[in-house]
Amino acid sequence: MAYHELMIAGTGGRGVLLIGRLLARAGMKQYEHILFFPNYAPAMRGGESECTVILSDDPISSPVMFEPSYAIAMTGSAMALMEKRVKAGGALMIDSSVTSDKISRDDIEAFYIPASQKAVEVGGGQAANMVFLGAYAANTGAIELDFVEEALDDMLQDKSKDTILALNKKAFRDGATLMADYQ
Amino acid sequence: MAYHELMIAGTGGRGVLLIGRLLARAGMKQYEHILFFPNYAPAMRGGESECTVILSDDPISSPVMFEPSYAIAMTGSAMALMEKRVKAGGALMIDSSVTSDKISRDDIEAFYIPASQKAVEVGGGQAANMVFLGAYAANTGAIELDFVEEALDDMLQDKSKDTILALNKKAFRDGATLMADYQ
Amino acid sequence: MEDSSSEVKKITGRPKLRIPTLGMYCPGCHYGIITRIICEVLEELGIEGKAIGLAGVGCSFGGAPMTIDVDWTSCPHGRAPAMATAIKRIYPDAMVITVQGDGDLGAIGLGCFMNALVRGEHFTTIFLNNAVYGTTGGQMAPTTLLGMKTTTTPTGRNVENSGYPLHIPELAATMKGVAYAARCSVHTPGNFKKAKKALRTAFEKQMNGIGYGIVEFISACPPNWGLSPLECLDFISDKMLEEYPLGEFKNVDQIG
Amino acid sequence: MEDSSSEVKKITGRPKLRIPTLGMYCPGCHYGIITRIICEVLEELGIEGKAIGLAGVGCSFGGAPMTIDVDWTSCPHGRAPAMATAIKRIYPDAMVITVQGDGDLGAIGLGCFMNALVRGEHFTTIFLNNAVYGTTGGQMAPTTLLGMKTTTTPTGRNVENSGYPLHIPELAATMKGVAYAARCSVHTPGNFKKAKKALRTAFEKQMNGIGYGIVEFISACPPNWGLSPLECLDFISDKMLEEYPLGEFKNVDQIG
Amino acid sequence: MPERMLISGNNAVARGAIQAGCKYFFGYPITPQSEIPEFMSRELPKIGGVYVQSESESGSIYMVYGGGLTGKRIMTSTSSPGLSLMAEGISYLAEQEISAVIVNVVRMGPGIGTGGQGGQTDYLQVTKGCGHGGYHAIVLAPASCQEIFDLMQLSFHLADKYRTPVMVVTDFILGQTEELVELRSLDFGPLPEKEWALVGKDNRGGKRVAHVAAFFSYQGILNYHMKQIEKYAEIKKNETRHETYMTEDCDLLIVAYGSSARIARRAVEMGRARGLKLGLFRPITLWPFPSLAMEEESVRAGRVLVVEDSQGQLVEDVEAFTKGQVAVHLLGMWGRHNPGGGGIIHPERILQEVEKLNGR
Amino acid sequence: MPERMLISGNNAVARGAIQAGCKYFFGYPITPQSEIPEFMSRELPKIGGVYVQSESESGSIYMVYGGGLTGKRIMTSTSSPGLSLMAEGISYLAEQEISAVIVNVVRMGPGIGTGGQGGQTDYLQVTKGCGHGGYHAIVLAPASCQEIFDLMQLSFHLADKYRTPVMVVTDFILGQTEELVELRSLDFGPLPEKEWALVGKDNRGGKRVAHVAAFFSYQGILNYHMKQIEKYAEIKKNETRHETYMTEDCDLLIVAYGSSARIARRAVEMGRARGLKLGLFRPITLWPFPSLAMEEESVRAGRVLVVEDSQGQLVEDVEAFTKGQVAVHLLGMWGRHNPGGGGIIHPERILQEVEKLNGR
Amino acid sequence: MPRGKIEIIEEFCKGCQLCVHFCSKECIEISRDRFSPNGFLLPEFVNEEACIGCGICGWMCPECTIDVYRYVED
Amino acid sequence: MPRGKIEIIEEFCKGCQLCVHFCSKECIEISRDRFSPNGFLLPEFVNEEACIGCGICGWMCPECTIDVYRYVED
Ligand SMILES: Cc1ncc(C[n+]2csc(CCOP(=O)(O)OP(=O)(O)O)c2C)c(N)n1
Ligand SMILES: Cc1ncc(C[n+]2csc(CCOP(=O)(O)OP(=O)(O)O)c2C)c(N)n1
Ligand code: SF4
Ligand code: SF4
Ligand code: SF4
Ligand code: SF4
Repeated sequence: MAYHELMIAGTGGRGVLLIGRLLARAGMKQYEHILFFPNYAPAMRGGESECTVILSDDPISSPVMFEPSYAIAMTGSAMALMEKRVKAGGALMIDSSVTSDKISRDDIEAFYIPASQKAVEVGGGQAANMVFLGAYAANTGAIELDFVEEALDDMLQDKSKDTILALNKKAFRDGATLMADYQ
Repeated sequence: MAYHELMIAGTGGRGVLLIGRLLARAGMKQYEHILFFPNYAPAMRGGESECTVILSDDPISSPVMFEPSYAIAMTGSAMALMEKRVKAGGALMIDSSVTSDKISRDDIEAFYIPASQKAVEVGGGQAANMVFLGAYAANTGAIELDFVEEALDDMLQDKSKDTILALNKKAFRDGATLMADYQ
Repeated sequence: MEDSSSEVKKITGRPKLRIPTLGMYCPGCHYGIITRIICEVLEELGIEGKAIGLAGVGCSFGGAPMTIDVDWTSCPHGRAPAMATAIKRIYPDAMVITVQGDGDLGAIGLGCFMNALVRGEHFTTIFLNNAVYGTTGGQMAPTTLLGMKTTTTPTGRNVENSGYPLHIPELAATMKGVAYAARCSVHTPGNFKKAKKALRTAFEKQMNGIGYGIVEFISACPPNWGLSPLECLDFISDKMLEEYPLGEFKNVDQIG
Repeated sequence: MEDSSSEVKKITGRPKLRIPTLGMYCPGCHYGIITRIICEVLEELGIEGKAIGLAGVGCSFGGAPMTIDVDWTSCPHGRAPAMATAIKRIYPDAMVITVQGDGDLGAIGLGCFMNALVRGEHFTTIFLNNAVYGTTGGQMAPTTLLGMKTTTTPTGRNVENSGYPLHIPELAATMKGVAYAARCSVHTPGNFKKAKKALRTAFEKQMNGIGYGIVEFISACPPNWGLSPLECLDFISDKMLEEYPLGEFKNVDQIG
Repeated sequence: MPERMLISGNNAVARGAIQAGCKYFFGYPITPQSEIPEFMSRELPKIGGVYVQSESESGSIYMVYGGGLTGKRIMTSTSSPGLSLMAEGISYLAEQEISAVIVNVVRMGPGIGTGGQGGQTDYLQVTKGCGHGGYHAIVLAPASCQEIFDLMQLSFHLADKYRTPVMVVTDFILGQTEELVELRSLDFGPLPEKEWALVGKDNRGGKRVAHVAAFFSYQGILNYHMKQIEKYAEIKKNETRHETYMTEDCDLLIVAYGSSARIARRAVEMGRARGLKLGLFRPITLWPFPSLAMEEESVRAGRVLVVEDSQGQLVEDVEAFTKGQVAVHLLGMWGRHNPGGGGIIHPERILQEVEKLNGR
Repeated sequence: MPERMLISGNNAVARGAIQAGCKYFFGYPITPQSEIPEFMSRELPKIGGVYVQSESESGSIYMVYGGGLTGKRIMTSTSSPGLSLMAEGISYLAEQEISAVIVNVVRMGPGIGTGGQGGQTDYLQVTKGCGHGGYHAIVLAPASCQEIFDLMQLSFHLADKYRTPVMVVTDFILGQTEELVELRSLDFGPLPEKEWALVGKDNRGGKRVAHVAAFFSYQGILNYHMKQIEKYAEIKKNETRHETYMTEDCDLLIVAYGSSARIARRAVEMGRARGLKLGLFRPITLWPFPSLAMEEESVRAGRVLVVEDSQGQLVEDVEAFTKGQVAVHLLGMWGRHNPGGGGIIHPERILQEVEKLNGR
Repeated sequence: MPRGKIEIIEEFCKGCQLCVHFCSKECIEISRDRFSPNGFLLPEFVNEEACIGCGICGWMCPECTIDVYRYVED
Repeated sequence: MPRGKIEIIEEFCKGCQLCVHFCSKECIEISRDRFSPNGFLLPEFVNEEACIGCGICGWMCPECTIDVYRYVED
């Protein structure tokens, strides 16, 4: 039975929750059960922010998990945190343009993606999150790329300008490509 | 051991609590233990109002009693109420100038005192309560008349005009006399 | 002297809406007179059937509902404006009327009141100013006069400890959402008539969908002022009206 | 170009009282600029040692105490004035300062605030008007502009549902107990200077025992306005200042 | 077959209420429930309803009081500190027997607490009298977005049926979690007319109603309370609800409600996979509490582990209701994963505790 | 030998507080406790203290919060609905560990209640969390004017010793009753310095203090709660208080607090005179509750009769703490003498109940 | 000069004397010996001749317990 | 014309660009590739020649994270 779990961590305002929500929406097209749990920091803005996405064909009992099998860390501190939590045999994706640190565990896979850098090239520093999502999709095959773009349309169409939408899609696709030729 | 209990009932604003408090103050000069409990009606003014006074040489455990051995009823409704509660063998004092009703119980003594009328004669309709207190003191000997007048001075001296004070004392003494020649 | 059989015309008596029962107020309390005014104005405007009254905590808590024959609820202390807000929003055609004392509206309820004005609610407030907390035995109210002795200002209210007397209709008049704000009194037959007119105008602002209206009534509280009902009348003309001028502070046919 | 060894004089930098830590505010939030002003004025008046700050619930709840190096407490939502009252009454020589947002002071705290003014308390209030509830994600505040979209006015604030924007210093100016009431902004260097002067005057009213003072700061909230920090500057000059004129509404040396 | 939608628990609160015919919402923003007023401010005007943003939670509850008197279905939602500000109002609602629904999306308390974090620290407050006077309100504790949607509909029915305030208690986790919800409409049967509603005399054939405290006559008080005591007995008899999972053969009964019950359920699954005989007892009504059912299940299992994300509040009731017949253990908030992005009791942690109790 | 004075319970509250060195009072009028603010408004200015009449009970509690932060001894008093309005504030006091004394002269509730009448309907509220977050406050329940005067002094000591809000609970009967009180001054020993008090940096050698919620870091929350849990354990160990009367040989234990305990004591006297083996257990601290002592005494007696002027609140704890080992009976508010001037449970009525239990 | 008369429904009277005060014709006096059931001294309509039925005592009575009539001139 | 220079303490910078905006001499620009640890693009002091040390960028920086100096003429 198909099952994917992903934890995304970073600081508020960077779009951590947005891509989580996006992945969940896209997942509806492909899975029987979906769970999205955003766990953001207290009052303070720019604080730590993380979310969990579970895509599954079986019912999902707990909304929270201690050890995800896959995680994305959008900041240096998030990386330190997630390195401690990812299940052995799992994977961790890191923004190499905001931190040069490397993880020390060798029982999990690590992907160093210059997400922020790529986003700036695409034309919007804020789209780093989409780069990650693209990379994740490409790496795990957990979700059809088209489903994500459709979900993006549903979520943002009336909210934001087409340019923004296009930019996000490009960042997403580039993320996928980044992953494709990752070594 | 000396022990006296008195319950006074009437409507708010007629001075029910004042004479209870006064008797308690006076009692300090004559008894080891004193208890005064004013039980007045909810929010609404001019509602039912009653109080209990206990003068005793032994410690007093309960502040409330169901059946007083002596009661004063300053209104018609209070009379109806108190008739039900006075202990057999006890006494009930009634304002004959506000009600012409008589009680039906014969296992308690009843004193019909034209308190309000007397008060008006003395010059203040509001002093009916003092007439009652005088009558009670004279009837039971529970308290020295002088102690009551001293207590009255302590309580009212700086609060009210001498004329009021004098008027109250006169009402008190007249009440005592009323009782003396009561048949 | 004509024999009593000769024809007579009734000039006045108990208003139709004044429930025949012993009022809950103290002897000489002006709330009873204000009760009459409310009854008469409701009758004259023919709106008693649409009226929903809300009584604040104070002597009018039971006093108003028990004596005025329209729909009523009493309210938690100071909260009538919030309750009135909901009722008026749900039934825009109802005549929603709050009756609040100066402690109820001016102290604990000041925020609830001001926020209703900020939101621009469309009900009518009858504000009873007797310069004290009556029900609880005469403690200081925000409206207590400077120098006035109460059970919590034993040496008289002073600015250092308690600030200045609160002027509610003047304050209300500064708020954009308010259509009518006035102060009146009932301590003379002449003022009685003016008071009726003021209340009538306030009700009309609501009836015509113009906006919020408030009428303050200066009112005697004999037991807590420590004065006889008659002495209270002088206290009002000599002291209260000096601090609290009578009149209209706002009267517009279009808010904003 | 001279070699860097040549002598330099420091023009400005982090104020002494500004704790060297990452501020808790969003990028471009003016609260950071206002924080600087508070620090500088406290330093210039030399009163930081007597200062006791009270931060309302809002972005300054942690933001102010965590960045300004004087005694602080944060307060329950809207209640800073009551807490300040007690502190000032107990320590009349302390410099008691409340920092409150427009939801904190203008909505839930309006009653607490108004009652402090009625009592004529002697502290100073820094009132932050960003026209929204920032912390909770941009809901309507009493200060939200008419037509302004927020998360609880999705089609823009309108008078029917939410009344008119609340003008706090103007309101405060009508209260006898108030010595100083002004509105300023920090969206240009020129206004930055004026704002400092206003705050200084307000503090002096307390120092000299004259009375209560309040300074409103118009402040940008980029994430909740949905604008970039730079776009916010235009929004302030074009929209905010239209509804909220800058200036002093009261400045007296003797209350009453 | 009704539509399935991916919505958060907070969203399910609002949609469930509207499904139940609630058109009037009075509320104030507070994390982690602000999505509820935000949703209502968008949707209610579209269906001819009213959204009023109160000036505070006290404003909300008194608006609910006034709104309830009109006989319409009305509600508010808030989080812990906001609920405290409603204490007096809720007590009045109970006294005056006003039908109203109050949602508490609990945040970690006391004091300012933390909106952005889980916590179940209001059990005592919601079940034992956040207001004065010893009244009771029905308290429902759903554990999934679907159940939130369903119980919201039930809550309005119970409020009308018993003329009482009803509280629905969720928390940060349940409020923020998004799941697929079937937007089904539930029917709980007919209800009495509300002839007590304030609608103006004209709409009642000239007869007026006046809601004044019952408390002006002494007798009034006693009659009032005797009536309440009967009513509470009725509610206990009819409305006590709970759910069990794998309790038949369990030798350790986990008792938990709300989000903790969700997490505990996962722990039971994981434990069973390891051959541990775990079962779950989940109270759905916190008041009335399913005490008898819980006592039974506890005695059968022989051991109880209470899991609650708090200092230990539910556990007091569990001890009281099991009357010392079984050992009652507690995994409280110290079971949270800390430090880090968590502040949450994870299923893994519950299993650790079980292993400890099993002496392994 | 200190002066003996005939004063009411409300008066004893105020005099006891001043005796304890309290010079700052923040309060709002409400029957049946208005004599307390009235006395304070007269007396505090004479001793250089401050009386502030707040705009409401919420105003009072936040003033108490601010006042407590100065390190001075401060207090407020109110009655039931007023206490509800303090719910949020009290929760904050507990969170921020502010020393403060809150007196609740209970009035019959819920809702508006009746100021002019007895009632003990706030037991649940004062002991179980009138505010959010599951904090605890020490709750003292005196039963005579003398004990009120003495416990007021103790309350300030405990508030300082444990940095916690302390509640003193009386009611209409105790507040209004006037008895002879010995104005003695009690010494409970030394207390820690309050270096956390807000006095301005200058008065602390330039070092500042900042009281901001512990809750900005996740770890902060856990540390905070662990500390509280320890503190509560300490308080339970050291401060649990109760009184027994004629329990040695009793075959029926009456459990009651406050005014009901006074009335029950009279019933015990009258009963003993008739040869009935009655005893009285009176909790003096309602939190922490003297559960072990009560369990012991109950088991010894074999039967328990709870007397409380409410719908039955204390009885829930008595049942919980006696763990089903003995039969627990209740004489609640239905035992009141009604109709008439009463609304009071009289000693005679308690004896009737006893006779009934004895099957006579 | 119109002529009138009043009727005082005594059971609701609280003896506040406002009617006595506001009657410009001094038609009403407080009794020296008649009490209401609550012990208030009752007002009495002692001067019918002078009464002009102006209605003022009726309006100003807080208890709304005075009926005022005017004789119809014919 | 006075001359000045600034130092940006980058760890506290949130990339709001107010300094860039308020510098009338266009001395500050946002980098295209240098990020703060939280992923904000950093401002850079690119035009020292033009800087007059007016202090405005310093005052207007919400993070108080710019030190402004002026060269002392000798
Ligand atoms: C929450 C709460 N606080 C206090 C009280 C007690 N209380 C009853 S009436 C009242 C004051 C009323 O004064 P005001 O509003 O001036 O009305 P008045 O009695 O003078 O008519 C107070 C404080 C209450 N009932 N509820
Ligand atoms: C009693 C209570 N209600 C609601 C909240 C949630 N809350 C936190 S901040 C805030 C609004 C703050 O807005 P504002 O005062 O404008 O300050 P800003 O965040 O804009 O700086 C609210 C409603 C709370 N903490 N406590
Ligand atoms: S207390 Fe005052 S306000 Fe209340 S009824 Fe009596 S006179 Fe009227
Ligand atoms: S939310 Fe708005 S007010 Fe709060 S820190 Fe961010 S920008 Fe500033
Ligand atoms: S005015 Fe009315 S209440 Fe007062 S004395 Fe005259 S009749 Fe009686
Ligand atoms: S103003 Fe300050 S925070 Fe903003 S970009 Fe410039 S240096 Fe960074």
